[in-house]
Amino acid sequence: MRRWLLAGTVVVVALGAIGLGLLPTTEDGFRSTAVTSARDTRSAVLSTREVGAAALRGRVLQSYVNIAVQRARDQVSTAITDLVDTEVPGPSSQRLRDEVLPMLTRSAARINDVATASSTEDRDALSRAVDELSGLAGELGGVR
Amino acid sequence: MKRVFAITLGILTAIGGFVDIGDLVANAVTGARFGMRLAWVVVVGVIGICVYAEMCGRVAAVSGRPVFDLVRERLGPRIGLTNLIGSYLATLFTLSAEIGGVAIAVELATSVHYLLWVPIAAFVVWVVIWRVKFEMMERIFGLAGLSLVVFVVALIQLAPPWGQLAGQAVTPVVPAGEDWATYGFFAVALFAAALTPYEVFFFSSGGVEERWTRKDLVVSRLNVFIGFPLGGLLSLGVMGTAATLFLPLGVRVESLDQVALPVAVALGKLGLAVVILGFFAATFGAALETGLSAGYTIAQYFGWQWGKLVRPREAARFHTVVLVSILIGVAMLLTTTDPIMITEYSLVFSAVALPLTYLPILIVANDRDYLGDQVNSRTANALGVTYLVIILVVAVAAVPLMIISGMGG
Amino acid sequence: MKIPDPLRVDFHLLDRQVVDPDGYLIGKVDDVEVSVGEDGVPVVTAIHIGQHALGNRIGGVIGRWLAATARRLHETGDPRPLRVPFELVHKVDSAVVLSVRHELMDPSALEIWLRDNVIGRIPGARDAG
Amino acid sequence: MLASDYLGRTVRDADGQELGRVADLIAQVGEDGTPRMVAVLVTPRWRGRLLGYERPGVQGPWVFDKLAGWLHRGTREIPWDEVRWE
Repeated sequence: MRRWLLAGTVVVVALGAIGLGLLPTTEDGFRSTAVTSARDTRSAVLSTREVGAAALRGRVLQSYVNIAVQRARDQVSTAITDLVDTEVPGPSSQRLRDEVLPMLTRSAARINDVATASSTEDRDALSRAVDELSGLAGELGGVR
Repeated sequence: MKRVFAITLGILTAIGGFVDIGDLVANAVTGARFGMRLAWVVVVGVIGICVYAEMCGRVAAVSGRPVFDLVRERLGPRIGLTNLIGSYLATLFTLSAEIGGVAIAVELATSVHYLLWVPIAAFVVWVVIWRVKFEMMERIFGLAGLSLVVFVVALIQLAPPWGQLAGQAVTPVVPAGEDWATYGFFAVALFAAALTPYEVFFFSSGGVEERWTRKDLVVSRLNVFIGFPLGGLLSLGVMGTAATLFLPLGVRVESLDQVALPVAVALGKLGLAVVILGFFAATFGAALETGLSAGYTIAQYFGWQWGKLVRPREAARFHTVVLVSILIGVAMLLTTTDPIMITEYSLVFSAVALPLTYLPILIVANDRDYLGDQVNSRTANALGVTYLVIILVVAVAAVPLMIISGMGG
Repeated sequence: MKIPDPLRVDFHLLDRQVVDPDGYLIGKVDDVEVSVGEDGVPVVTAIHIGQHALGNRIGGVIGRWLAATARRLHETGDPRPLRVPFELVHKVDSAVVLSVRHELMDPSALEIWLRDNVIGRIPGARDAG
Repeated sequence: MLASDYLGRTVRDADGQELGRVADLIAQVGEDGTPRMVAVLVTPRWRGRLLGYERPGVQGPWVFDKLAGWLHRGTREIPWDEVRWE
């Protein structure tokens, strides 16, 4: 008897969870996804900026730079996927998406620049990439 | 003189052996998000592991019984089995996370993807468990783990606003932009990182295996009371560096390379190399301990012959459990689950599994038939009961906090 | 012979570690055999060691599974737990110490199987660590 | 018979009054070293192991002593021949 009760509860909870997942996204839900994506990307951007700045001062091993940049890039691509996969419920969400998505793709590109510049020991490119990352972090911080 | 040397060596090993992937991750992540506002949890956790390990060491030395032996003996076969399943799973998750940590440390030094290193790291871990002598194993990795002192050096070099860090440490409140559930979740993670069950399984089993007697109690206590707090200081160093570099930027720590970044910024390439070595030693040493502990829990519950001092042939069931556990740990990593994620789950599991391993030890430490005149003093009991309450609260809160905060979101 | 008096079967015997005179770990006291003597008073006659006995005590799905795997592993002889007559118990304290060496007793079927088929085949299995 | 056949069973006294569940079997060790059953430890509610606090002279942390005393209240030893197993 107890077992059936337990099994029944599990099924109800599971169905409930699936049902919640199938509900259409609201404007608020979309905004929260966008803000989270921007926040995670900003975190990756700033982290990479620190790595780049340290590389400029010759403080990090190249193997480390490669891995740190790769990890940051993975984070940004997860953020992009999250945003792209979320259904757009209305016009204001569409505007938000058009505002945030390009920032995310630019972030991914600039993060990549750090790895390239560091491996080719191109100091100018590296310092440019670091500056651009600072700018991007500011923009991303403005997403609310 | 020789004795002083042996004691010093033991303490140094305890310091280096204290920090593992759980401490590295939990401290760096909370440092970046909360500054030093959760530092008090590390202090509470370190005192807790001292209380617990001291009792286990005493019980092991006087009665000759390791932790999991007593778990079944006091709680009976059924509750003991529930406990075994919980503790084994917690240890298994930790083992997997540590192997992942070893692989990532090698990745940071070589740029070769960590998943390629996972099977190699696991194989080497197994070979060391299979071949290398207990004492040697403990010493090498404990001492190499000491290189994590570099976090403390880096913190000083970073010249952080000390007043601000101290201010955060003494006003443990939830900062703006974070909620109670997240604060609570990371408090649980930090506490579990300091008070991991496998550390105690390993410590007490090692004591039994090295045939500690009453005479060894002083040394065991010195190791615990000096080694663990200094190990906790390394943890706070990790937290402090993350608080200094990442908190002002609002960067969240999500991978092991970020944990090392403050040291690179402060100390350059050499510092970075030392950190990577420290990561390697700490996670490798902990992988050995968790691998053995996975075997200890099961073998001690069933009463099988276990241990490193007998020929593996004579402890076939024990060595099979160790081998299979390592293979499962590798399989978990090869599903490409993020090792940091596995670490966080392992901490939650550990928190939940802890009370039932702690309770029997507290009871046995009071049993004159087992300990004679070495039973708990009033102070030890006051502390022991206080920590039982804390451990229970943490265990009950762990899963709800994990769900509400979405693993700290 | 050092045995606590009074002896509490559940507290002093059940689930304690059984060791031989050298400290070799033989198993846990998984059950205790009680026989009624000539005068009608039950006496403790033996301890049982083995997953069959443990499984029967635990009961439920897991208990049945434990007992079943233990039975299946027995390729030869009786699929029964190891029975140690109580006369061979030398001491009962934090462990149950026997007065005979473990070589004189039937080893666990699982241990033998794993030794012969898995662990014993790995190089270095004969060296202590 | 096995100890597990006795433990946990509900027993009655000679008048058929329920005594409770069997928590432990108490034996006295004879001169020949054979433990002979003398009493049954019976408890009204607790079903698991008694954690050792039922023995005289065990000092736990104060709270545990009290807690165990409360959980196991009504626990008593009944001489073996006064117990009816059904």
